[in-house]
Amino acid sequence: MSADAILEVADAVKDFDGLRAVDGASFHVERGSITALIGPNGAGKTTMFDLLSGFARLNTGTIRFAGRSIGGMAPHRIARLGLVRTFQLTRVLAGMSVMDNMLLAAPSQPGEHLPSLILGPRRARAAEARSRADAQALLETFGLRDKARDYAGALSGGQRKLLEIARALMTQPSLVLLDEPMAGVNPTLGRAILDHIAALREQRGTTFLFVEHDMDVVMSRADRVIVMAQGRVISAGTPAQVRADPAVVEAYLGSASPETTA
Amino acid sequence: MTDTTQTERTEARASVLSSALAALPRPALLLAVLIVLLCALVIAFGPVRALQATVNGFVAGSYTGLGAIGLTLVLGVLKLVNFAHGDLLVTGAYFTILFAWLGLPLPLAMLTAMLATAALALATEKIIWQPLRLAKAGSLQLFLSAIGLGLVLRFTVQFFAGSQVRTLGANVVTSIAIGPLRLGTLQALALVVGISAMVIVGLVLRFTSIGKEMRAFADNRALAEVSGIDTQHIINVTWIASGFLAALSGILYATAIGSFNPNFGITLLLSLFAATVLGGIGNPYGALVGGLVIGLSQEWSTLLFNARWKPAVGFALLILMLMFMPQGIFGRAKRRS
Amino acid sequence: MSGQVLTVAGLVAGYVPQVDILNGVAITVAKDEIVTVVGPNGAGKSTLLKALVGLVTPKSGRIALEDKDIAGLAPSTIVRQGLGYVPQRENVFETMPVEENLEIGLKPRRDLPLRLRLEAMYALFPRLRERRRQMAGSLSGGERQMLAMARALMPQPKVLLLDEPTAGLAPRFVDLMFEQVATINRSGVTILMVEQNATRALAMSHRGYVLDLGRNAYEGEGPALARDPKVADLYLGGLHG
Amino acid sequence: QGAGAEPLDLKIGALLESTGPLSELGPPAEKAINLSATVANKAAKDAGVEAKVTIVSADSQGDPQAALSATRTLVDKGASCIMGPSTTPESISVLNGITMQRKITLWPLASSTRLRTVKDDGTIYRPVPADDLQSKALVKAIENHVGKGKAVAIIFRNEPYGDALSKSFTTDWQAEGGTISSTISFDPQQESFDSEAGQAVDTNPDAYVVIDYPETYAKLGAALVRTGKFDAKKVFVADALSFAKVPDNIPPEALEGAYGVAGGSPTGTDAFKAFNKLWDEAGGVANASYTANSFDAAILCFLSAVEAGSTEPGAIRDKIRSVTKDGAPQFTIETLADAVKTAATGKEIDYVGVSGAFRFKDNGDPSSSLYDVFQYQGGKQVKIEQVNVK
Amino acid sequence: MSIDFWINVGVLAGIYGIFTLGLQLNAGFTGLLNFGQAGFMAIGAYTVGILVVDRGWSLWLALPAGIVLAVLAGLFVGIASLRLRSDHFAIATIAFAEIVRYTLQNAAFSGGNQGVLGFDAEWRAVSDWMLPWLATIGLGAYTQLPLFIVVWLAFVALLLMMKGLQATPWGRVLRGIREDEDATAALGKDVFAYKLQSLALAAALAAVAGFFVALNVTYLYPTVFDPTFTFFGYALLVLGGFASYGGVALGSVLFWTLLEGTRLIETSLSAGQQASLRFIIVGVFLLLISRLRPQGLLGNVNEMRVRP
Ligand SMILES: Nc1ncnc2c1ncn2[C@@H]1O[C@H](COP(=O)(O)OP(=O)(O)OP(=O)(O)O)[C@@H](O)[C@H]1O
Ligand SMILES: Nc1ncnc2c1ncn2[C@@H]1O[C@H](COP(=O)(O)OP(=O)(O)OP(=O)(O)O)[C@@H](O)[C@H]1O
Ligand SMILES: [Mg+2]
Ligand SMILES: [Mg+2]
Repeated sequence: MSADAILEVADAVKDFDGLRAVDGASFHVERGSITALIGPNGAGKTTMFDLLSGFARLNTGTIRFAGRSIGGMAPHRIARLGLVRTFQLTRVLAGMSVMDNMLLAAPSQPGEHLPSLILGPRRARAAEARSRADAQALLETFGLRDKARDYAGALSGGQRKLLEIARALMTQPSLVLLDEPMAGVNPTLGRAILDHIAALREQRGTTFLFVEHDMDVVMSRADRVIVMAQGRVISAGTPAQVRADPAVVEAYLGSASPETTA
Repeated sequence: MTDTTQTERTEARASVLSSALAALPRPALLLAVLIVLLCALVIAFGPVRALQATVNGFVAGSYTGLGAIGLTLVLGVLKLVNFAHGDLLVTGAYFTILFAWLGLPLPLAMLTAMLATAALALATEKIIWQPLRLAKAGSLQLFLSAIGLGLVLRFTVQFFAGSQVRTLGANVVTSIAIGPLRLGTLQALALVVGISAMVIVGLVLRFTSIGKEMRAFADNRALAEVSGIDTQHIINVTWIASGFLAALSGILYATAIGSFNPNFGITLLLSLFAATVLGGIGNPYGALVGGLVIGLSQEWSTLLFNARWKPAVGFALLILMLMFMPQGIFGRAKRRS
Repeated sequence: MSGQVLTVAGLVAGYVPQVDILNGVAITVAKDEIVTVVGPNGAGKSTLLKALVGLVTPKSGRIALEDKDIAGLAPSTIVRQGLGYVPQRENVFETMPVEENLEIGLKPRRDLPLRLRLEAMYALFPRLRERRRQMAGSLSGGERQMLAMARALMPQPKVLLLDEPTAGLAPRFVDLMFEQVATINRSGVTILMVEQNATRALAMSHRGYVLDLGRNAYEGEGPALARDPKVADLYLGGLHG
Repeated sequence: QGAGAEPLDLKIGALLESTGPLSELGPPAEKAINLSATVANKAAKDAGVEAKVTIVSADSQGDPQAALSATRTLVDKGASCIMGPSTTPESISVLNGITMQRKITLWPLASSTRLRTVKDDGTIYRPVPADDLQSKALVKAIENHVGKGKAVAIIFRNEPYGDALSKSFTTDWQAEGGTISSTISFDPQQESFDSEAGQAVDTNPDAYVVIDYPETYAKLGAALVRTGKFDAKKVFVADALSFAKVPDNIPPEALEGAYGVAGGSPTGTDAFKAFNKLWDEAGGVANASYTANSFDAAILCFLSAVEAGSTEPGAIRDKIRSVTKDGAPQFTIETLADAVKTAATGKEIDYVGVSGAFRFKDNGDPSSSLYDVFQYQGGKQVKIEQVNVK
Repeated sequence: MSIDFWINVGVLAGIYGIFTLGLQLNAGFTGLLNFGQAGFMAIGAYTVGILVVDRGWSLWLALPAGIVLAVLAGLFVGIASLRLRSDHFAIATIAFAEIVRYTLQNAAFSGGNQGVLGFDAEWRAVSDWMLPWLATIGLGAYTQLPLFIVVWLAFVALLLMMKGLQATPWGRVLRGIREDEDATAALGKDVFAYKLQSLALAAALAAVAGFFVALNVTYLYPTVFDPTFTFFGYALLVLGGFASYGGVALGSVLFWTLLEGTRLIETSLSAGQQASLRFIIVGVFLLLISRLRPQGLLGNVNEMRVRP
């Protein structure tokens, strides 16, 4: 496989009582790329994210992230390695403020561990101040600045999605899995967020793998596109290559290929 | 590195085993385990002792299971940890005493008591639960109110009836002989009524329109509401059913056990909850099966240990079962994402 | 006012007493119209729909369904008067199989034959027929969205309120969904829909409203509104193509 | 000192298990103590002694912690003696927490020998015999009616009372050459006891010793009968199952023909009959075990106060042995007015209670070694013989 | 009524307060429905009793040992059952506490049905040392006052400690777990480790409460530690307010004032009826309070409303 792959999935299989949701999928994601994962509804994209992030166990197959095998690893350990996901059906921490949602995601806060909290309360406070500034900036980008003190449970559907993405970015991951980040997000704000993502990739080299059904976004923003259908990867390549792949048109794009919508 | 592959390997082994086990539905698995245990006990202690303990386990389990059906309904549909449920059982039994004292013949007194308890349960909805629901009270808040209601019910009964032991006067000493085994006549009745109640409630939930509406309500209230379900009606029906079942089991308990005082509900409550949770909240089959499992494990344990350890063994088994069946007997795993 | 199926005037509503989310929203939907509401996240679009269906109680203002005042009625009552609603989130009964979800959907109309309605829905979304015994909670995002839509369509409502019906749908289903909306509309169902896929939604709508900060910001004929450069820039992510 | 100086206004505290796991004990104990006040007040009036008894009561909830609070309210209400509670844990916490400091006599119905290991400063008086005496009486009764060296099954309620008594019985019985075929203890909170009953009858013992409260024996007894292999005539019950008439919640088959022992040799005495008559006339709850003991304890407190001419707890405590004086003129419930008259003059008396004569040892335990062996015949307690244990 | 009586109420309020701090940490801030708190308390108290009486340890050495054992029990229970669903966890912990109680009642090492007695001499010495000192300010007559003082000093100190801890990033992780443990795990937090810490800390608090229970009743007996203790704990937790440590203090004082204060109601009813009436009144009060303030006295009503 490509030497520069941050993520490599080989022959992943996942069954749910008799139903094969992921059926021997293999693909890789290049470091520093923005890669789209597309496919019809029920293709197994979210299930694939579950496998990558440790929320579901592979039946067979392997997953390597940054050179390490992460199949069967607990979600928090995978997250600590720098692979962070968002959820398609948003999961904000409803009874906490938006700001606390963000601060919780801050990486390496020494105050989260009792011994270092007791030994070095100063360091915890310093880290807290830094995270707060970061969080503030992210919330600004995501149009949630005014909501920082509100309970996350009082956010609108789209705002939840935004918080979810912002929170994932807050962890300073090396690979982010975004599950339909634009669904339900206002297009104007969506563009700003996509710009932010592109900038992060430039500045920090963050890799993005995102599931998205909006073909305009996929075609204009992704470096590579991976197409899943019925649990398998049926095509992968540049947006142009994929769009031209008859299998993809047949299985997924149908009449909705971007040419006809634009 | 090595430790990752290590985990993967154990992972793989575990998944072979668990997928083999998962191929069997959990209730069948449970049944298989119980039968194996029974066989072991028959070999170790002889058929008579082992089977008699099994019969006793069924009886104990039916008391618990029957009591738990009403509880599981309220817990499942209304998400309310009804700490007062045991006291509804008590109320049912004492209503019977009251109506018999007022001159009704015993069977009629029992029926009236069940209706009265159902009405009382409905009244608690109007007076207590409805306002709390409107205030969006959380489940622990409801729990506090249930504790309060339980106190009010139990001690109102005690206020009027006293705390001395009462009896409904049924003959509790007759028994049916099945070969060398003995089963109390009234205990047999409890068993039959318990199983019938479970089946009826189960069928109603599964197939009738009101049953489906109840499950829909349990799943998502707002969505049920916008699907045109008269949610208040569902709530009322749930309370009526729960009150009726509570009284039924309270009366049966009082009759078959023969003597009781206003404490019997609160003493029973822990096992009712245990059965409810073990069987899977909201599932009437689960309540009865949960009760039977607890009953069997306790009675079987008397073959092995002094009977004073019976409750402890029951609880220990409960923990073990929960560890091995984290979804409960009839529960289902939820999608995590 | 006659001819208006849905009239909202001066609607003020919110979730907690201190904060109003809607500050005097006014919209009308005429019979057989498709009306789309767009706006930034948190503008109050979902809240508006919730107020219409009775899940949020209005503090003041008028909501009329065919001249009958429905403000303050219980959701189940409103729904039985012919309003269908697809929520944005938590829109299926997760612990029930697909088919039972649909069955529950038929509650407001006991006069319709279940079999026929189920068949109609399965014809509309064949994917659901495949999954009819599956628990709705384990469906994929898109399957879920189809089920939510189908559930609301079961009782053949007079007016259908859709909160982001195409979110999470694959392009082919987005098309299908919009086609369905048009078809349903042609069969005599009035439609009020909230969409972030705004350009396309407005393109197929008779009229549209832009909601911002709980107030009407713009309104107009659907396609024209989508072409309005100010609206497009502020709310629709700029003009495409 | 004594007579006539000032009218006595004696408050007797009743620490009752009105609620909680033992709440079936509350109503009979309450009635017994109330009866004692009625009887005492009438006697004082008949004797022309200005003394009045009022009962103040509080709910111990069967719980050591609540018993402390309850006792404090009794103290605040001016109680000079405290009747009850029924269990050892409650007694210990009340004793250490309150009564010892205030020198208020505590009259617990708990029979555990554990109470003896507490330093009580002379404030504990037990109106019931401790377990070690009773177990010897049970041994004698079984030897007399079943025979020596036989196999006995012990069934006891898993509580301090049952636990301690079963242990001392086991020791005593085995010391006499008997065997124990099985020892079954059961948790009172369970709903059915069929397995326990089955185990007891399975060993086919020559006799059963049942140490239980009526509330649980109603269930256990039914289960024993249901086994079809049970013979109530082999049963020997301890004092908690001693009542003049078998309560109607206990199936008759479970006790008919059963034997039992009662300390102080009360059954069959005139006082015993008079008390039972009084009880029935008063209406209300049925008679139960230990009611006579509670009644007597309250009368003793009253007589001591009359003797002391004071309601001061310490003064009362000092007079308890003067109203149970061996050799002094004897009085019973029927001659209580005379007892009051005599006590008011400061003379020593010997009150022979409904539950028998009282001889208190230094540790406040009764030293009486006389026991009645009774049998339930036609649902009634019938005295068969008297045994003397050492 | 007398000061003695109210001192006793205060002692109980303090003890239950300490006990409930642990429940608040678990249920209110971690989302763990720990219903086995009474079991941890029993382990703490019995460890002390047994070490002092049977092994001749000094009380002051036995106290930390009691805490250590309770914490170990907390870790054990946690490892066995923290992976269970919340309702199953609740039942499993109750079961654990009942197993502890039945073991203490039936085993020989714990004195069984006869309990443990005579472990409090060293405490009495302290108490007797404090009394003359209290007498100088005119409070020497109240023998329970030293216990009251010590209990409340401990309670306030622990309450402040818990409040302080909760305000840290550590406390925030716990709240994250309470809201959604999967989402928190997805952010890289070791949910299991945090739950274990929460449970172990609660067990330690339970042990401290257990010490004071033991000193108050001067006797260790299994039924003192029955599940009712935990239910009362939850009752006063909710009364005071979910997710509020201040609420625990307020709730405990209110609850015990209510429960014990009702003893003072005088009627001409029989003792049995009077006792029943008392609990009817308590029950009605609980119903009224939760109706009038469903979020509890110091609970946050907005936080309650956003919960699904
Ligand atoms: N726990 C489960 N039990 C049964 N079936 C499941 C479960 N989880 C997922 N599935 C099924 O697996 C298939 C793949 O689901 P998945 O959510 O991965 O699809 P997806 O590609 O993300 O689709 P979408 O674009 O609609 O979100 C679906 O058909 C779904 O119904
Ligand atoms: N349950 C709630 N409690 C309190 N405030 C809420 C609640 N739900 C939504 N809000 C607030 O009301 C405002 C409007 O929310 P609404 O859901 O109507 O927005 P929306 O226009 O549908 O946005 P989106 O496009 O993101 O779905 C938002 O600011 C949100 O924070
Ligand atoms: Mg998906
Ligand atoms: Mg919305």
